[in-house]
Amino acid sequence: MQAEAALGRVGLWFGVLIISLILAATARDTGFAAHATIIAIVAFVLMWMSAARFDPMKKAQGFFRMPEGLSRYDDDPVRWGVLATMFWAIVGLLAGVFIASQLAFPQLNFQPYFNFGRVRPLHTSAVIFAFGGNILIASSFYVVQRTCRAQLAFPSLARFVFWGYQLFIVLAASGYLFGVTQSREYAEPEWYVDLWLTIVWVAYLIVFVGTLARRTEPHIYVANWFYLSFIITIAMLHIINNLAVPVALNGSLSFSAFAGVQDALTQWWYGHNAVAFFLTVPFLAMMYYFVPKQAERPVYSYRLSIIHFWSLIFLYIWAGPHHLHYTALPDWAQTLGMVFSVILWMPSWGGMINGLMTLNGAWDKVRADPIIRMMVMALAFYGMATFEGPMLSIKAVNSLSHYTDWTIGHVHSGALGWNGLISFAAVYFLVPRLWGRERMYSLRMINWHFWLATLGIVFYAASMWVAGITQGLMWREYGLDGYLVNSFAETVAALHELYIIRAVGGVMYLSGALIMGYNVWMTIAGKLREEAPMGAMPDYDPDKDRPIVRPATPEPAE
Amino acid sequence: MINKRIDGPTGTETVGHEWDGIEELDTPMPRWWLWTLYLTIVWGVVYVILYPAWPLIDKATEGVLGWSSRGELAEEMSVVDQARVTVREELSRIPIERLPENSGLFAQAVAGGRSAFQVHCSQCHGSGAAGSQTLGYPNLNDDDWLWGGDLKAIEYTLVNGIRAPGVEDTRASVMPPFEGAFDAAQLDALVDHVLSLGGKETRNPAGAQTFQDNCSACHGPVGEGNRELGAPRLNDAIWLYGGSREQVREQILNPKMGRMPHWSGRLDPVTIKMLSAYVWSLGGGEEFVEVAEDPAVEVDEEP
Amino acid sequence: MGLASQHKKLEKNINLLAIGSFIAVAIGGIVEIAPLFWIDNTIEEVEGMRPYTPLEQAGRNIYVREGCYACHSQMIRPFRDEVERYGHYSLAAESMYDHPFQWGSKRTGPDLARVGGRYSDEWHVQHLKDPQSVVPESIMPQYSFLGDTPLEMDNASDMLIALRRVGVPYSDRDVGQAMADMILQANPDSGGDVEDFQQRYPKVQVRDFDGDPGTVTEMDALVAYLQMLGTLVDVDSAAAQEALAEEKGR
Amino acid sequence: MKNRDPGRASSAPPRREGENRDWSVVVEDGRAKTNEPVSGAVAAPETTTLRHEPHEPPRQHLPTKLFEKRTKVHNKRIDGPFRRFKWFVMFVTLAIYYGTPWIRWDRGPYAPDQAVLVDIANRRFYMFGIEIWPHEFYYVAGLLIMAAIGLFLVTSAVGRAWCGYACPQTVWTDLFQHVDRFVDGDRNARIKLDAAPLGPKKIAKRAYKYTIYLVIAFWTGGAWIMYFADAPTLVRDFWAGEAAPAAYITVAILTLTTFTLGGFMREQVCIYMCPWPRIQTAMMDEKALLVTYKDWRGEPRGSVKKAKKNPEKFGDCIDCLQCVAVCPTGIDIREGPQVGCITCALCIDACDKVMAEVGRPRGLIDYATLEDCEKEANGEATRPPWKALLRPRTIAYFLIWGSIGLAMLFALGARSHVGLSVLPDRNPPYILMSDGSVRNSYTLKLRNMESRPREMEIALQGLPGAVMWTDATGRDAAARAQIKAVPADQVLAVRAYVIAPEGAATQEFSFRLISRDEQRESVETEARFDAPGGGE
Repeated sequence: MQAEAALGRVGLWFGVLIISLILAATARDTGFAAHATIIAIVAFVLMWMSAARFDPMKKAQGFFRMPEGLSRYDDDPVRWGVLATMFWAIVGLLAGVFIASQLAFPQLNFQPYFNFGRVRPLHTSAVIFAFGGNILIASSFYVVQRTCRAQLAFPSLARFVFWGYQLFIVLAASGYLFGVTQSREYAEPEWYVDLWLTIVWVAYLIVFVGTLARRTEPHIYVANWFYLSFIITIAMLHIINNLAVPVALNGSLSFSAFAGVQDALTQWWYGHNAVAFFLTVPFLAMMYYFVPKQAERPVYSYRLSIIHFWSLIFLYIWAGPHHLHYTALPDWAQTLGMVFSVILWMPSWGGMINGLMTLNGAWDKVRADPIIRMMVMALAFYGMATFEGPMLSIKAVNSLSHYTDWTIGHVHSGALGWNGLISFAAVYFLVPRLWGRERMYSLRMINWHFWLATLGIVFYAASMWVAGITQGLMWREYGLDGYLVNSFAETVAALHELYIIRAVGGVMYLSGALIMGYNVWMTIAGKLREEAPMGAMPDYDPDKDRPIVRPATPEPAE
Repeated sequence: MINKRIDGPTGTETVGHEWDGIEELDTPMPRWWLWTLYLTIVWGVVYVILYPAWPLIDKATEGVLGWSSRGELAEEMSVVDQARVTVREELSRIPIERLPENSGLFAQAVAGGRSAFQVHCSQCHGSGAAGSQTLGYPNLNDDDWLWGGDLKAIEYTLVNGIRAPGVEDTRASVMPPFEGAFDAAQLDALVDHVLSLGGKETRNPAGAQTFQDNCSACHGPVGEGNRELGAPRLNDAIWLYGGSREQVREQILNPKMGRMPHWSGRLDPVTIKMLSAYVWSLGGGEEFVEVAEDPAVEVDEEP
Repeated sequence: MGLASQHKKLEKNINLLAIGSFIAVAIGGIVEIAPLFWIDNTIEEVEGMRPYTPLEQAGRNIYVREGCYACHSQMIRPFRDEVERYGHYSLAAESMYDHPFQWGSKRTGPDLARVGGRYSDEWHVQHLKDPQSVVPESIMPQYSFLGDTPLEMDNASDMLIALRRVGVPYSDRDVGQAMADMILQANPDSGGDVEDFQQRYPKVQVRDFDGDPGTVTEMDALVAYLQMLGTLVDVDSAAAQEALAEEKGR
Repeated sequence: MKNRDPGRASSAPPRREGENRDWSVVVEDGRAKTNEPVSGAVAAPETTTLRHEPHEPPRQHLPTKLFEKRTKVHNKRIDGPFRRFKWFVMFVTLAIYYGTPWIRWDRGPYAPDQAVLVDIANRRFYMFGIEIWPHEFYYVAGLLIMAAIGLFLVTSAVGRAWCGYACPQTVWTDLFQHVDRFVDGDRNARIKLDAAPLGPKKIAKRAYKYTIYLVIAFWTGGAWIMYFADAPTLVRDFWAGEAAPAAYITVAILTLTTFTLGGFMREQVCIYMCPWPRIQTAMMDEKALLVTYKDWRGEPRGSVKKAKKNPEKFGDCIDCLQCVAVCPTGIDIREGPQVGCITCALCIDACDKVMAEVGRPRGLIDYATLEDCEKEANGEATRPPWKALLRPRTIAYFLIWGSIGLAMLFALGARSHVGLSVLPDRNPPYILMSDGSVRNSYTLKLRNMESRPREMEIALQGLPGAVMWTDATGRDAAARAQIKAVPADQVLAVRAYVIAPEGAATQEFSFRLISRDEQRESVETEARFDAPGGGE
């Protein structure tokens, strides 16, 4: 039986290998050929694994010192997810520093593969989908098990979700460098990569819903509402925005199903809700689990969470047209986009209030616990970004800010401040628990990370805000004679210093992440740095993770 | 019995569930939060009544204010145009040759001319007024003028056009086709001579004779051209239809003769003035010389 | 107990919760996007729009491939400064054959919606090869490899077929002639029927764009695309201006 | 499902059937546990993780109100060193805010004489001797970064001192609270008045109070716009109804926000809305000074009477609640650090006063670091609070802050007051002239950043044999250099035509701008000369 099954698997992978080799040979463009080759390599490795009974996973798990076997929860995919998060965070931030430097020093463009236009989507996708996506998948698997007191449903499907998602990232990222792109911001991967992601995403939905269905709690915890609506909505957005007709089945080029104005609104309906349902809703889910856990305090307000959850997801989806203010999109759609964006202000802040007020009674911890400190800072930036967002969506403001670096600064104060810091906090929370360590290797290093990140954001946000205003004002500057004062090239030259400051901020933020990488690595290696204690940060006690499986050595029955 | 579901530090009741050690308080929402939410909703309702907002069957609601982004621009531009009315009035009064004396007005005229040029002239002369050698549209940036390069001459050309059918005062000249007039050797020699005028070839005496007999009447003995007749200058570096042997020969045998529409009646005199100023300002404009004045060129007030 | 106890039903039932949140997120999109497909005034009625020639479309694909949209918008907003800097504001009709749209979201470089005809071909070629040589302040990357890369023309017909599937009205003749049209547009002396080509694609600019008539390069395609941008519709005609400004309910 | 504990499955009753069950005791993991819900906030953290059986516990009386009414703060008058410091800061900041636009600064006849002016119409920013142009807006980025790092510095040294003393929200709230006290009387009188039914007297008092609110709010809004135009002129125009609509709108909005935020929202802004408190809280560590109630000294609380009877049993806190009464945000500092505490230290004043009255040492509530508190609680020696200011972090911040500031000052001092930008014509890039020479056209922008007209010489550097002329001179005046008069504080756009003799190749050269005055400031800008044949 075993041999036959193995043989079947070998055959399956051999088939995939042959097909991808044929596709690589007949491909119409290099990007597609490269992708087919990547898949062929993956298939070959899998075939070899099946045939030789060689288990690189086991080796890798040994290398990363992952605890063996099933513990009380199925945490293996979470561990891989945390490692992937770390890896992609550094890759994505590095790409960001690189393109920021290109804008300050255009000599850093290396044509054709490392020109700004090709690396920029690599940066955005790497931080949003690779870094953000991995921490979301990992944390959702972690949180849903614990808040449902159930093990993951369909363990092998969960592993498929993780590895399939990594394949998606590799295909997407390499594709950009080869010029395989749909040019839809934050949805750049081409049709076949989109199809693959759809499969992975449906599997993710099945695992998540399956686990919810297995819960031994009568109520679904609020974090899981957020995760669930995130998975459902992203599926909807992804499928509709990526409807396209490929030119050929062996080529990467495709044309989107919609054109012009309809295409624009579909894209920004997607694009804005990538912010909403990828970078806000599920990160709020993380907040709803990790903040009360780390603070050991109850969530501030149950009824606020109900109101703000439903109003948030209902209102957010309308906000897309504010990316198209004063364009050829009909005025009525712009009005709707603006009005709903402004109404969104309070529902967004509901999450911030619920997060911060959860710390009532535990504010002293902020001084002593660098993880809580990171969470508080993340929530502060969330609050600022969700105030700035509605403000930028007001047409009068938008007419100045649109097309400028103000938008870039806004996005990054949200992304670096909110998404970045809350993810880092979650990783610091998770690593000792997942690897069964007493605490992180060094708490002082977390503190360093915190300060570097905060300072980096200050440099970034300040310079981009000023750059945006400078651009906006210079573009519309009229002289006394009633004619425009500045040529476009002059407005570019005016931003040079600000672009350098931005790059410096990016380097700071990246170096924080590198310190984190080292800290995580040493924690996994089982080391503890000897250092002056930071205060009352609780060490991790595995016994506090409530079992659903009886421990290996059962207590004597009474 | 006291209520045990009160959280110590905050004194607030908990909801009663617990997930992995997390409980929820049942704190009522902050009043200001809810009121601000209501306020934004009320504002939103008012806004969608005032402005176009809701899609219907064949159009969207128009909004009570009747506002549209394009209408707003049209209003703003009409205000700008209003402000420019005085400039136009001044322009209509000043004779064109005296325009450069008033530098402020001249700058306005050039700016207005630039935008008119993009609309009416760039189709042939190109948006940078560089023309096209292959199509025979002259470059307006250089200092070589077929019909004169001072402000008045430029304006005259604009008003009356070149070889414009049905226009009495249009600029007109004819170069006869010499197809069959010369044998091959003669033609070669002539081409040599013509090119030598601009220093491109060595002199060719035979060609010089042919030139003297057939061409110098219009183009002048040394090929200096004649603006009265619209005969181009041949002893310079600029060739309207190209300066290669082949192109010069082709032009002798089957001359191309460009046309330009007349703009009187299509454009108002002020716009024509502005266009003239713009073309003149491109760098090749010539000083107006009083002697060259031709009484027939009084066309300023023509509609 | 109102709200809280009602909500408990949703909290206990995963199907209700999932369906409820799906309905909540579906409404906004339906109200905003769907009407764009049926309200007629969404796309203005203008004359002159035509599908891209195969060469222009190929140039457009290069524009997309290189991620130009990351720095250049193609959407002039109805503001005085933009109209005076870039030309008449963009109309929805002008991107009706854009699969995908390229309106952009950031102007690290200037708007390109009406860049067609503004600069000479030579300028474009030089600028693409080495932007800083013509605009010293520029921070644009270099694209000299475009001039060395022959344009991939084999899939020209397939490209037009795919576009026809998503609604671009190419005729059978357009599709059949696609590759020949590409060569013809970049090299009018190559011996094709220029007049027929110009008839099928009005206002098309036929010439060698990159100063190298021998081969059709990616540079040819990209410059052909750039030189066409914004030149098709006569938006400045007074009648069009007035109608656009007075339209309500759009 | 094979992992499910069989023993547990049998002992636990089927779920979703809870009505008839006794929920008080539950057997889990083989142990009987109480099923009374426990809070995560109780003193013993281990109870947090003691899990109860999932169930719906009996609900008692959950409040049905949708939102929580704000409990109004009636802070009591207090005097003491911190209050006097607060008075001082309030006076200084308000004086700066209201007064600055009226300071004059002579810049000569071509520039405004207002010391601080944001001249949006002309896109200049004046601050005493400094004038910033739009292309120098990056100084503002520097200022923003300095402000942020300054906040880091202040926070790491003295905690939320910004919140307690200098934040506009605090200053105006304080001002409005003084108005409350002035109109309605001190704490008790106000509590009584609030509780009283709405009668003619209350209406009159309210109207009086709100009028004062409005006047302050209006004055605040009015002062703001003075920064954007010549103040005396603007005041005249404003009252004559001739000011720009934006001025009236701005004043209206600021009046409204000041009225609401200062008169009504007050501490709620700090607790819920403002990001600074959270950022500052996150920035503090065990070495930051903040207002602390020393519970090891104060607890257990007991009145003076009780303590007399039983001196051993009670701490220093006599539970007089003076610290709560004076608090402008209405918190009880004895509950420990909290986001509502803006560290204004009024409770220190109140407590010190009471301690003096009852004859106990001052400082039951005091500025202290967490570290020192722990030491003090353990009976170890502590340092005076000011020593907490000097530590590596504060010094590092100060150095970063100071060096950015110095760098900016240096840049401002050393910057050139002339500028030149060169924009070549792109279409066509060059013109062949009839004599075979080649012409390029450029738009030059000559920037004069002095408040007086200056004569400047613009000259060609490099490009042998070339000459230039401008749109104002004509080709006859072609030369290697041209002279232009640039108006005060303006940019002069000049079309320059550069002509190089036949055969000139494409090459780099530069324009040089020199001011023809005693400064002889000069600036050189690179440009490119295009010629037929191009060249890479």
